[in-house]
Order: sequence, then C-alpha cells, then structure tokens
Amino acid sequence: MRVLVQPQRFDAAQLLQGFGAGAGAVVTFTGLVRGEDGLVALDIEHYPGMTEKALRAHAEAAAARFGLSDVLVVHRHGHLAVGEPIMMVATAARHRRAAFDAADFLMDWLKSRAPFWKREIGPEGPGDWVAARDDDEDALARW
Amino acid sequence: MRVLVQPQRFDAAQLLQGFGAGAGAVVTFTGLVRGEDGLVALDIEHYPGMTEKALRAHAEAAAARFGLSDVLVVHRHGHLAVGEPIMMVATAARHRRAAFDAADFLMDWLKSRAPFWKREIGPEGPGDWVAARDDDEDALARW
Amino acid sequence: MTLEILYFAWLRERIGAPRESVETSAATVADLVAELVARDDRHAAALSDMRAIRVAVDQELSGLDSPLAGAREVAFFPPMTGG
Amino acid sequence: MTLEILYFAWLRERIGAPRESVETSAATVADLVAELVARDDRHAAALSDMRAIRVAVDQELSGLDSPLAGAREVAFFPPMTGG
Repeated sequence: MRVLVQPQRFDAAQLLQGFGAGAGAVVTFTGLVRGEDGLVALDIEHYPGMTEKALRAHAEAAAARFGLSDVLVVHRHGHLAVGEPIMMVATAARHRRAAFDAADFLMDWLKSRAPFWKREIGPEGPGDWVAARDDDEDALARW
Repeated sequence: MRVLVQPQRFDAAQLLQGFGAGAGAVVTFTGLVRGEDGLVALDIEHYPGMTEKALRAHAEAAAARFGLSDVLVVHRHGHLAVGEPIMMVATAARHRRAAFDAADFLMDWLKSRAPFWKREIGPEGPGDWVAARDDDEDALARW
Repeated sequence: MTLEILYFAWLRERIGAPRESVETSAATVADLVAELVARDDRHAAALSDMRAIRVAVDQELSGLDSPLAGAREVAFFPPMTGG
Repeated sequence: MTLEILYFAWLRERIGAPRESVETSAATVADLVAELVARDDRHAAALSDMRAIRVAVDQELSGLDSPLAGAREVAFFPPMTGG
C-alpha cells in the first residue's frame, strides 16, 4: 500500500512499476484539470496531517473490503495548471469486479471526504472555491 | 481511438502518453496472467480479421454511448507467461462516472464477445481450454 | 456456393484442421451444420452440441437461423474467453 | 484547556487566519462554535451557517455534538472537493 500527498507532478508509469504483481486485474483512475469556462489552473488546499491519515485509513479500508492485493493513492495540492493530473488511484485484485469497485469506492470517498479544497484560477487570478456537489454525496451513499 | 491486437508485450506508459488530453477522468484496466493452480502460461488464440473489426466496433460503441473523448484497447495473443499483461483498456471522459462505466462495459464485452480463447499451459504442457463463465455472461446483461 | 469454414480452439482440435472449403447450398447456418455433421464422425462429434458453440458469418456473430446467402466465411468456435 | 483551531478554504479567508489558539472550557463542538461566534463579527459571519461547514476534531471528521474532552485540535472547513 502506498499513499502520497505532494505538490509535485507524479510519474504514473514509475509509480505503477511492479504494481499488482501476482494480481489478475489492475484498475487505475486519474483525475486531470479540465480547461472549461476560462479556467487556467486550480489551487488545491489540504489539511496537512489529516490528509495523509485519512487517505491511508481509506486505502486500508478499501483493501480489506474488496480483498485488494495492492492499492495506491497519490493526490497533489498547490497550483495545478489545466491539463495536469490532480490525482491517481490504483487497485489490484484477483478479479476485475473487485478492482473496479475498489477504485470507484475510493474515488467516491476522495471526492467528498478527503480534506482537499479546490479553488478556480481564471485569467484574472483567483476565483471561486469549487462547491461540493450533491451527486458526489449521493455517490458515496451507494457503498 | 486506438485498437491493437498483437503478440508482443505492450508499453502501457508509452500507449498512454498524451491519452485523455483535455479530459477530466481517465480509467485504465489491465488484465494479467495469474499464477494459480500450477499455471505456467496462457496460450491465447484469436480470429484474425474478426478480432480487430469487433474490437474497433465496440470501442466506437463505448465512445458513443458514454461520450468518451478517447478510448484505447490493446489485447495480446500467443504465449503469455504468468505475470504478463494480457490486455488493457483505457477510457477518457469529462467526468469519472462515464470513464468508469465505459471501461467496465468494454471489459464485460471483451470477456464474452471478443473472439479470443485461452488455453492453460501447466508444467507438463498444454492443458484445458478455459471455460466461459456464466457470470461473465451475466455481467454483460447489465448493460 | 463455396464457403470457407473456420474452426477455433477445441473445435479446431476436434476437427483436426483450422479451416476447410466446402461446396454447399445450405440456406442457413443450421443447414450447414447438418451437412457437416453428415460428412464424417469427426465433424459429427465436434458439432454435436451446438449450444456450446458460437458461430460467426463473415466475421459477425450469428445464430443457427442466420441466412448464408452471399456469405463467404463461416466460423465455429467455443464461447469466447478474452479479457 | 487550550485548543488549536484551524480554518481552511473560504473559512480561512473569512476568519482572516489559518489558525488560532483559544482557551476554552467548551464541552462539545457546538459549545465551541457558540463561544467563537460570540467573540467578534468575523467569527460570527464565518460560522453563521454550520450546515455548510464540516468539522474535524483531532483530524477525525466529527459532528456538532462531538465532545471536546482531551481534544487538542479542531478544524472548520467547507465540504471537501478532492479527487
């Protein structure tokens, strides 16, 4: 299991080197900054200390619940330009259903329970804080 | 859109270079040869011509149905040792739900509709052809 | 008409060849199967349980009642196990 | 007791500081919020609608009725928007 919280870009290929050895199924999810409505960048704030602890606890919970042989979570904070990767989760399991469901579960959790806050940066500078979405909350209730 | 059917190993990092540019969500699924019950390798037979055509048609169907901005399918055939990757699908979309569902859909389809047949190779040589699973058929019926 | 018949996986092994050309006037896949089964024991054994066999006509998945008019290639194979 | 109070995102901006130490005998999060709101207009404005605010006590998500006995750090922040 590996959990990383960092401002730097991450090298997905390097992080996934050897990931899922012995497993039959590996799923990855990568979230990227989408350049919509004049967005130039996102500033992502987080809660140092709590973030790592919460990510670790939920990666462990996902591993136990879905019988994962491995799990990886990397999430960036700070200034992220349009097109840059924000985060990635990877899950490894014997069969595809568990790997898919675990990645899906981790994403639903990350969206509304991990202590990150996104602010939109436009051409004129800092704009609105991104509002939480009701359907993210609904998605979490599925599990 | 990119569809590859080949005996060689594929370089996931290279295939995913630039994949999903402009998208908000990228999901990948990788299937690997699991070393269970003395399995040494898989021999994968396919239907040259039909395989590429069917894969392309279903990648297009998934792209249309889930509004994907990009989709990639690579599937190997021939002799694959335990631990080697068999195939990968990647899906790119604006939001995570579409990317997840499209990858899930493509996998369910590949498992029971793409013209590949796996044979187990044990320490003594070729063994049984892998039997189709009822739950793979059931999985496809979800869509 | 002349049809190319293809066999894959254990069907290929039971037939003993990956492909053969047949002269036939079969109107449907079911007619063709009946002709092949009547040909010899190997075909009869390989094609004895069509519920365990899938068919593609010109590389499109088809059923036993699919027409063969204009077809050039018919493939028989077990349920697929890709992915 | 002395509590470290942390604020994130727009709460941090409205309070005008990322953290502050407070001396309090508040028994629950709700008691603490009442004390902070009574302190000045900035706190009152920032913490006016607790339905839009999440709370963590010692880095665990908590509710308004969570007890503060033994706590060292309380954080207030908007609903999270990670991923």
